[in-house]
Amino acid sequence: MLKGVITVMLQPNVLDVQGQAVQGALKHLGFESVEKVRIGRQIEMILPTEDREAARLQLREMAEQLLANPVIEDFQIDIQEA
Amino acid sequence: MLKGVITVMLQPNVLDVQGQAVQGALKHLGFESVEKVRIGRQIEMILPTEDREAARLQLREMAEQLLANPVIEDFQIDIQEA
Amino acid sequence: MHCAVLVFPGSNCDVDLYKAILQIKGATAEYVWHTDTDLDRFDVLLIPGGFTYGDYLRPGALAGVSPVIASVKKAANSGKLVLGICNGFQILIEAGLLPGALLPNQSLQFICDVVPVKVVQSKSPFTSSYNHGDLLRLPIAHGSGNYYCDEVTHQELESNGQIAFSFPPENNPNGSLAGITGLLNEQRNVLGMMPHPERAVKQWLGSTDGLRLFQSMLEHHTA
Amino acid sequence: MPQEPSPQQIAEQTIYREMGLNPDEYNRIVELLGRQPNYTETGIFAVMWSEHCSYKNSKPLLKLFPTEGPQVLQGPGEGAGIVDIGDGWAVVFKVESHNHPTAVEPYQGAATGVGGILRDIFSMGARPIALMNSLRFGTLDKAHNRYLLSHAVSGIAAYGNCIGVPTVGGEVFLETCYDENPLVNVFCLGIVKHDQIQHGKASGLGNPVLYLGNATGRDGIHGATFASEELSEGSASKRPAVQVGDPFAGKRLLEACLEIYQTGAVVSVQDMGAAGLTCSSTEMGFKGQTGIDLNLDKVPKRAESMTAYEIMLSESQERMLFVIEKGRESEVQKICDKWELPNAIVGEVTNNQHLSLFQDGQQVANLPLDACCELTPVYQREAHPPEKETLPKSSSPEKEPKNYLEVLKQLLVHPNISDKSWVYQQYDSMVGTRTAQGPGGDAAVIILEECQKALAISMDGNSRYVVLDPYLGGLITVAEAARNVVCAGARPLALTDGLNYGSPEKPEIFWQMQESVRGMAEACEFLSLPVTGGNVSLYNESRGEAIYPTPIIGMVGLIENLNHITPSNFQSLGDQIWLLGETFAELGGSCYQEISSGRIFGNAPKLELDREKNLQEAVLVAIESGLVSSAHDLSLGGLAVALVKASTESFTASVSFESALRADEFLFSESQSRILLSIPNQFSALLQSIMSERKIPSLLIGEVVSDQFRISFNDELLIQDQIQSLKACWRDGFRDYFTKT
Ligand SMILES: Nc1ncnc2c1ncn2[C@@H]1O[C@H](COP(=O)(O)OP(=O)(O)O)[C@@H](O)[C@H]1O
Ligand SMILES: [Mg+2]
Repeated sequence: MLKGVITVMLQPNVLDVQGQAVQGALKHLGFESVEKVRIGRQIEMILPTEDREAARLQLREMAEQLLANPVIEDFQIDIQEA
Repeated sequence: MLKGVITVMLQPNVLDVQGQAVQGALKHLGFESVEKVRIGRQIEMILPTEDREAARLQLREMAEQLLANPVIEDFQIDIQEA
Repeated sequence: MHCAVLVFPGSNCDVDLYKAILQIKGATAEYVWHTDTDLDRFDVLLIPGGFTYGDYLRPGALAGVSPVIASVKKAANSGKLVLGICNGFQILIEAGLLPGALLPNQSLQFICDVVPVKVVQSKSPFTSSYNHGDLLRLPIAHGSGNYYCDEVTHQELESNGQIAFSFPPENNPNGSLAGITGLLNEQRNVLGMMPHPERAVKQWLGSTDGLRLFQSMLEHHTA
Repeated sequence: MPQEPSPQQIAEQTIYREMGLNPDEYNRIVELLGRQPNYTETGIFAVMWSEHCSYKNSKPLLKLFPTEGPQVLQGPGEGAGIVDIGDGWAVVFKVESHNHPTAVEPYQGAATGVGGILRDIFSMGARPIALMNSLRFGTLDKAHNRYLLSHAVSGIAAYGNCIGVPTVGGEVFLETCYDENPLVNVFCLGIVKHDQIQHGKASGLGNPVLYLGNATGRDGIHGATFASEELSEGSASKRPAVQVGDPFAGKRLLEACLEIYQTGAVVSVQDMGAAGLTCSSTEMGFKGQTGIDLNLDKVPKRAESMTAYEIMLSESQERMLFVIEKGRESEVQKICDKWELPNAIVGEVTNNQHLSLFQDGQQVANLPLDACCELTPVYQREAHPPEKETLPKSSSPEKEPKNYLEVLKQLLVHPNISDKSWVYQQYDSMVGTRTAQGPGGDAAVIILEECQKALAISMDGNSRYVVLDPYLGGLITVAEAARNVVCAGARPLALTDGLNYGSPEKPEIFWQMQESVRGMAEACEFLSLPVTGGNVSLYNESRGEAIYPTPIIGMVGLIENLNHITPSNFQSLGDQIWLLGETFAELGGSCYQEISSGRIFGNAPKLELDREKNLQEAVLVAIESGLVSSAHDLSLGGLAVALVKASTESFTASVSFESALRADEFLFSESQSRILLSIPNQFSALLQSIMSERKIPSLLIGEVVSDQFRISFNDELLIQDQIQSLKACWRDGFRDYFTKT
């Protein structure tokens, strides 16, 4: 069994309103030096296979078809032992 | 400069309503073998320091004070070269 | 004009839309459950607002990959009218029937209000009963209605006349690019919009400005 | 996995205490059972005998409320009360509190409160059509209070918006006494045809018990007992008690239930709220005078190896329990599957008056239902008034203010008076297209096209008056709620209440409860308003300090003719403005007292029930005769504030008064039984005769003008300003705390 992790982040040129708000709040809390806060999603799942290549392919398809929105988001795939 | 990454996931015993719905949709799309889908947040930021230990400490404080909700969430910290 | 009101798990403006359609003489409506993929008997497809699949992942994303959407795409390609309101707009965008993306509101809060909305394109099957520049009063109620697209797409939308509605610059409640809040496809038979015309169909609801949108569709159909 | 303590260990090590039972209660349980209960059984008793389920501290007081009337189809006892509105239709409504969960996790705490009250309504067969909420938080200068409030509001919004039931009104009041112990009371109203009303009486030997909804996890275990305990530092360690709301499942559950009712196969239904499977199964069996066997192996579960105790006490959200007619299982389960909801037959109806639980082929609990539901302890707590402080003789400040415009502005920006649109714009108040008046007026107005009528609903409570004088405060709470729906043109029909207090074990607190309930009950009796249900939340204390006694009313009024719907804002230039009722120098507990003295003291404003009743009747007659353009209740901040609130950007007031009172007393007094009307000129004589017939003091005080707001007092111009600038103060006072900090 493998654990697939897909990390979805907004593309660099898309304004990250949420990231901005969090950055403001962090500065307010005294973390003044923090810059470029960006917020994304992490999707984890268990895949009942040992074949890492097959898993990677599947995860890529899932990301492209559903988990990331190609208009505004990029994604990264990571595979670990479950 | 360092890049701090905080990954916030729901605690394992807390119902992940998003994960459930996404798992359903993935199965509909033909990814039938997928299990235990969980969805979390990833927060990235740039810290203007080279001191990894100081950065880790700061990130932990940020997570505890704002970025994660200790009542229902756990977090993980990762530090990379920016 | 026989209209399908598509119902997904989590749709919640389906009844409002259905009732609004029945106010138009000459229009009939029928609810269609999302697993029903045979849409041939309908002249018009309506995707109501709500929180399909709880808006989990991204608003409209999970509904955007559901089986009925393939039939909606086919119908759209064949020239049938397709209207998505609010969550329906989000679904059309996620399904790729309209360009761009709908991001969280700039305030990061859900906004419910009645706001001025400008008619930018009156030459379409949905907007022909309005005049270019009309300022309508329409309800909005959404958390992710902040329209975004890249510069190139924006240019295309402008030059093709695909922008149907916009918020006036001094009153842009959600931060949408150029105030865009209603969008046509190139053929102008698909419209997505964040404001709720179906909530502006009775005097006591505060506005009747939404009625003319449905009337336009009827006129287009009977023409 | 650790072993559960044995019955003997539970007794010897007084483990029942951790569950919230005291030794007397435990001994009584042993006596009722004739043996020591096992762990699961002890847990079941602990929740069934908690205040939340048994009302053991409040039962004697709740008896004071009138609960009957020709309009009442269902009084207290079921999920929610039901009131007839004619033409075969009825309304179902109730208040529920989620105070303690909100203190621990404001977003989920408030969201699950909304989910819970919705299930209470649709478990009666009704479709929910409106939500309201009443919020009490600490003052906004503290960041933690802003955090709690903003997250609670987001949680309420998230649930209500997603499930598609409009939130049409509510109230927010900020006071230091709620700092660590915020109150979230939510109200829901639904409509149902008489012949579709459902109930929770399990009957029919052998009928199957159907579980429907999200799978059971280890959520909220201890929830019901937790709600009945004082918040302490230790509360943080009980944090697994937090449940997560799933409005998407809630929406599917709602639609599935309504579709299942249509089959006619439902014998009984109850939602799984506090104490989940325990409360729903025991109550259904008890009310039906039957019995229930449950096979816990069949319960859909989210977590592995759950114990019987955990399954029975879980408070996982979005679950319902049905008894259906034998033989119709597949018909009903097909609907459950359509809505993609977990469902299973988990047991059957018996006739042994017991709840029996089975797991792995063994009986793991067997309890007589009457012991769980009826033979619960009842406490007659000791009550006595607190010692009186010595107070200044007068409730008015010593000196009159120099600049009245400044005082008025201070009041308008005060977060308790200022515009709450920052809150309610986050709520979808229009979905369902029934909302004729949403948040922003005295009461919300909902149109029922199915019978060409409308409802006016309002939530109200002013704990300042109650803390100063619990009895009087109780009277005022009911009277003001009724007055609010009257202003919208409705005849008050019935009400539900949310009673929020500190620990009943303290005599001063129990005295507050007793006196305020007595006041409310008396007002209900006098105004012929039955109480059809409500909620009690006790132990609202932190660090030993109780909140102000905070009874909240959810009032429902009926508008038979849609033409009588009346707005609270001025409608046309030149309309006359009338002040009905009498103004006294009553500043005790007022907002003006707070800003001028920094605290509240003295007497609450007095209330005479017969005057109140006459006033409400007179205003209704005026409205129903078509005389009234707008009607606005006078409340916080008194007359001057009401005049600004009744104004719009284009219509405002130019008024003048003569009075023997000091100007500040007259303008800012919070005297009760007063209403501001605007009417077209030509109706002046008619209005006067309606008022004098009922001996209502009525005063023509000025007219609706544009632009300049003006108040003259004894021939002196006291206040003059652009209405736009006053409105701006009012609009920003509350909002600024969230957008500028
Ligand atoms: N928590 C809330 N939820 C929804 N609406 C609210 C809430 N708080 C206040 N409102 C709305 O704001 C309006 C003003 O409320 P309030 O300040 O009590 O004024 P009034 O004294 O005129 O009733 C009311 O219509 C009420 O419904
Ligand atoms: Mg009020």
